[in-house]
Amino acid sequence: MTTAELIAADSGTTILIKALLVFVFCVVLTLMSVWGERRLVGRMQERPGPNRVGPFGLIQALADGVKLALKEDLIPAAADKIVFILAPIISATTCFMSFAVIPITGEVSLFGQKTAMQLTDLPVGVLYVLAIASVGVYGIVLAGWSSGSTYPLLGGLRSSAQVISYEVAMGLSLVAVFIYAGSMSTSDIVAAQSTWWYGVVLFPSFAIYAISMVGETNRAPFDLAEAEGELVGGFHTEYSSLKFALFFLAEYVNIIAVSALATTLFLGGYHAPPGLGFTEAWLGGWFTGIWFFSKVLVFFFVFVWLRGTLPRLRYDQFMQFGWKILIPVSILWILVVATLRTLSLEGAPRIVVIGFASFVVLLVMAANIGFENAKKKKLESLEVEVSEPTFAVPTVPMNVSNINVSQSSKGGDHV
Amino acid sequence: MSVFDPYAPSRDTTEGTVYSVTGGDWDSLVQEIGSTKEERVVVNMGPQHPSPHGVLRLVLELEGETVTEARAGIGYLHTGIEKNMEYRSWTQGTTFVTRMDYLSPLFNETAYCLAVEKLLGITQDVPERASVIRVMMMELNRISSHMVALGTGALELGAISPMFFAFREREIVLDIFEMISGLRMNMAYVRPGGVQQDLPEGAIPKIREAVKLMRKNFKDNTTLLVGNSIWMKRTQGIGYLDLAGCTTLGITGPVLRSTGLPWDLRKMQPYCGYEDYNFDVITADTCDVYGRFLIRMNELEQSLRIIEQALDKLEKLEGAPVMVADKKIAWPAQLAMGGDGLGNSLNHIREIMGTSMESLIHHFKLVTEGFHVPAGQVYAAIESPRGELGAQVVSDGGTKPYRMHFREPSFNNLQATPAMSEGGMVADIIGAVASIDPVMGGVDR
Amino acid sequence: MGLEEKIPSGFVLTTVEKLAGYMRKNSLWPATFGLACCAIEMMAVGSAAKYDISRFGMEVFRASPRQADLMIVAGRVSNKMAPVLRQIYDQMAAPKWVIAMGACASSGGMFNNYAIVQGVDHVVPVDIYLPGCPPRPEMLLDAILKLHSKIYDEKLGSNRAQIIKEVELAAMNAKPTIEMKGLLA
Amino acid sequence: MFGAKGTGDTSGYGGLIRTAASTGSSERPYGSYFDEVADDLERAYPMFSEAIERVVVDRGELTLHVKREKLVEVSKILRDSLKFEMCMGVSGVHYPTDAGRELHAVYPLLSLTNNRRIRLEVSVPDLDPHIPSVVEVWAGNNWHEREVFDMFGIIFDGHPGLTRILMPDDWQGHPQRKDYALGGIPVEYKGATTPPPNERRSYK
Repeated sequence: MTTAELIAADSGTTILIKALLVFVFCVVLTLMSVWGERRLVGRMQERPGPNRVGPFGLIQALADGVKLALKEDLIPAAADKIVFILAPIISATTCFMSFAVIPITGEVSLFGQKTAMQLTDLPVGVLYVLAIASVGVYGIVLAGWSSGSTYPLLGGLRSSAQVISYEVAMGLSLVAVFIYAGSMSTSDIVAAQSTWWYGVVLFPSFAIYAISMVGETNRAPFDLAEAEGELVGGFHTEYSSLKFALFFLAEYVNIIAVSALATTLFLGGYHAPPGLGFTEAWLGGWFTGIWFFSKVLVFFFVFVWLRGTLPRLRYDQFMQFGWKILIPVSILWILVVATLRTLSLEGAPRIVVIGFASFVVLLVMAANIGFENAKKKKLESLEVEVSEPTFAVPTVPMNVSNINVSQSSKGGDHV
Repeated sequence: MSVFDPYAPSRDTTEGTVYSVTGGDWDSLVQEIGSTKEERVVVNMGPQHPSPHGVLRLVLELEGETVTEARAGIGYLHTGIEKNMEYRSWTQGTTFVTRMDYLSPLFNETAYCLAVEKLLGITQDVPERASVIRVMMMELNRISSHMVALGTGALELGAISPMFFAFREREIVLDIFEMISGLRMNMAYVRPGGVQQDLPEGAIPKIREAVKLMRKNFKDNTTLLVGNSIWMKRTQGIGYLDLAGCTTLGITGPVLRSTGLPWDLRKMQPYCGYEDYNFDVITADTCDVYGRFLIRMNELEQSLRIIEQALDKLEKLEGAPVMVADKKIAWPAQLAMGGDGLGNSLNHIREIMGTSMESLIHHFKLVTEGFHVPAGQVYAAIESPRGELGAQVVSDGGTKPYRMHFREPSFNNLQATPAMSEGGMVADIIGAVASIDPVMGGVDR
Repeated sequence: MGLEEKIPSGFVLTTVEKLAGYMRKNSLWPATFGLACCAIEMMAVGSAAKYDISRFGMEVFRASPRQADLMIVAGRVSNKMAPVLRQIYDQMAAPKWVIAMGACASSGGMFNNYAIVQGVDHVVPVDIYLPGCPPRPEMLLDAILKLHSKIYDEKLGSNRAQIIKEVELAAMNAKPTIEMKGLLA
Repeated sequence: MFGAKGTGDTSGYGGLIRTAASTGSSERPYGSYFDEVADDLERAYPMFSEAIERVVVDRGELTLHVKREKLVEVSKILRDSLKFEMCMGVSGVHYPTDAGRELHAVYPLLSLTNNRRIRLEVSVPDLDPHIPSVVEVWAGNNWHEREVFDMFGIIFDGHPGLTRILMPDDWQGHPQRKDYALGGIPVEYKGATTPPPNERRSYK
């Protein structure tokens, strides 16, 4: 029995319970992840991190949430009131919706009824997630536009451009998965990965997805829409109180959502890692949920790790990266995958498939070398044109022992 | 405004029209400006903004993300230190100057004291041990100052961790300052004629240990930033300012050295005995933010070299005086902790109270009135972490400065902001300003 | 600042007060308001592992005043900066608190001259005055902890109105400073 | 012994009588590289004796007192012929007792090529505080001149945008002149007041 059929048999109560569980799961995971992020970043910077509120500071995020809820709610005079209020609501609701199609466990029994922890199974589940994510971005864009001040406006503009370009890359990276799985339903894709994870088979797709999911969620090093150094708070500069809390919530739920999607599409979903398949029957199938969690948490850790390590990209560099690298590479990769898939489906001999694959690898290497050479040449030919100044520029008489650090190795006299 | 208006006159300059506004003529003025200019996005960064170091205000005119015009507004931290010093004695002056550029207090003090000593004509009489201590303290200070520059610079470009590693190093240096002077910042440790007090017992081995530790730790930030392709992309070719630009704008320090000119006053016009130390001037010829950060990173190592040589000298000069011999200038307090945990050395108090009336009078006069400084004016310049820090001092022969003026490197260097950032992106301004490393306390004084 | 203001006084209100106080004190987000020397010590509290303000959940230095609860005025406030300071204070959402960090912010310190505002309490109400020039990071932590206990004991709703009434009455009956002789009498 | 001669000021604050410091002109030879600088300038600028009022060598520093009309010309020569590429700003000094030349502007110059320093000084009367701007020669003097305008009220003619820089735009007066009080507010403490430092003595 496929998951879709399992879920179709759910009674009304089961659906309600599952919906509640998914919601609670999201909220709890968000609270924990806010705390977890601050603790993890703290450890990376050799400091303890929040540890006073509750055991190990566990309810730190809850305190933040309650405090925000108790704060005064400000609406700036220059703001467009309706849109200003609507924006955080759009952000916060849509981020939860994508969880409806994520398969969290395999077959489990819920109060004696056989089901799977997945709210619904759409035949176009992944497309649904992408669509919902795009709607969520409206929250950010509208927030920036309606605040009536320059920083949020710039943040909102950046965000809309960012999401448009990274959604393209993200969508393209998923095409390979669809081709291989032969389906757009999340549960079918998980089922298709029971032997090989797509993260291994379709590694380039996985890498592109992983990069664009960071861009999609506005996280470091792609946190341009917030960019504290330049735009203060970006789109949420003018937000306070509960409305800000909703954005805060949405950001973390989004991280969990894209991580969950990545787990589903590339890391075998709720399936145990290879060799540990026997654990899947434990606890009546609920153990598969633990595998799912652990994979999501690995992604979450990577998110935190990136934030602790990398500076922010500049806006134009970020767009260049998206349009000039991620998207062309995705398209090429889809061509390759489609060809390989067709070849193997048509029953071409194995040698042809391998030959084609190695031909592509060689081609990529050659292109890379050519590209590097071109870059070097470009660097060499790049002469800065300096107009002669009309006044005296000091000539350097100095016999000072100096080290020119931009010319790599050491010079000067170390007496 | 064609008709001359006595209340709001305007004149046209190369920077645009300058209006003098008094009272309630704002409305007419705004109307006039509004009717002539086309619509544009003007972003007002600061004076309270997370990035531009402290209370700097940047007014940016944007076209999309590109900055077409950038103007810096300063004065939000103007403290009137120069004026206030005219009402205090020469010794009290160090207490004020130390609070100017709060990231490099010892440089302010040394520049001021060198100028006062020049006025007094005792430059040659300052004991060698005092000069060596000054050099050591200044180089430690250079490390702590560069650390803040690197940490905040990285933070402004979006990398949070380097900040924490930088402050870890800074704490090591501040601990040494606290051990020597009793204060972490604003220590007023350098005084005209020498330094406030000698190193405490066991200071030298402790500093040696700290130097070793720092040498090991410096790698952390370098590896986090240099070689990180995002950081390189954000810094290379950004904030370009070549030698011609630097000289015409009077820019000194790491920004000047990033054009390849090895101009460092420690080498070119040595003071405090810098000619006796072996070290290299760090330059780069990239003229950009990357080069400036690289210079700062490498100057740390040179500072450690100087500190080690200073420590060797100090060991040889054990027990030597740290204040000029002239009792008319030397602050009479031989500072030491009394039995009550407060105050002055008991021996000193016993002497002035018990044995010598003249000592008491002398102490009283010197502490309340201060010493007289012969009339004249001098300019003393030193190489602070940000460039040439010059103290322009005028004396009228009295016990207080007649006029104090500081030529602050940050004040001057900040003028390069438009030249470095116009035509770039919004995010580049942050990097360019961070590479100048302005400290607003110094800019506004 | 909504429903909790409408609870009638009594057991429920005191419980809500305690809960709100606990949550507020444990999630006190400071606005970045560094001015001078003290700002560097404030940064040290946030950035040096030795002090680490994040233990109290306060590492979330908000760049936007709208999201901040606490303004640490760190350093001397000049006449030119005072209007900006007030504007930022006004932009903060209630409940909000202010720490005047250092001698200059508290009283003008050593700079009694034409440029400096003699104490930031001329511009905004101050909850904690922190002496020192600049105060050590430990002193700032201590001030913050004192503010925490103050926030924890803060009243809500009708209890708060009662206290405000009492304080105002006391202020009305108080002698002007010029008549308070104190030790000099 | 303690230098309190003449004024009889034993208040401990030395604040009774402030006289302007004025060192007389120096005679050749000036010593150090100063003779060479003076020679070079004379050679490059024939109107030397007209433009330079006085040459002062004091404490190892050379000061050229320049007439204000000639300041820009002299500056250009110094920059282009004598290689003083950098001007380290300008600082104002107010000598209220020096009648007819109350306001001084002091320009420290630095030559990177020759590693030399000299100083230019221009003095103007209080009633006509105009000095030609040297921003066209050394662009870096822009803010410095604005600061001197702000603090001393010296008007630099030809400056591209001479406005207040450190004080608020609507500030009255020029705070660092000697006739401007230190300011501040009297501090009140339980009935006793502490006046600002410059008003602490009754001899004012």
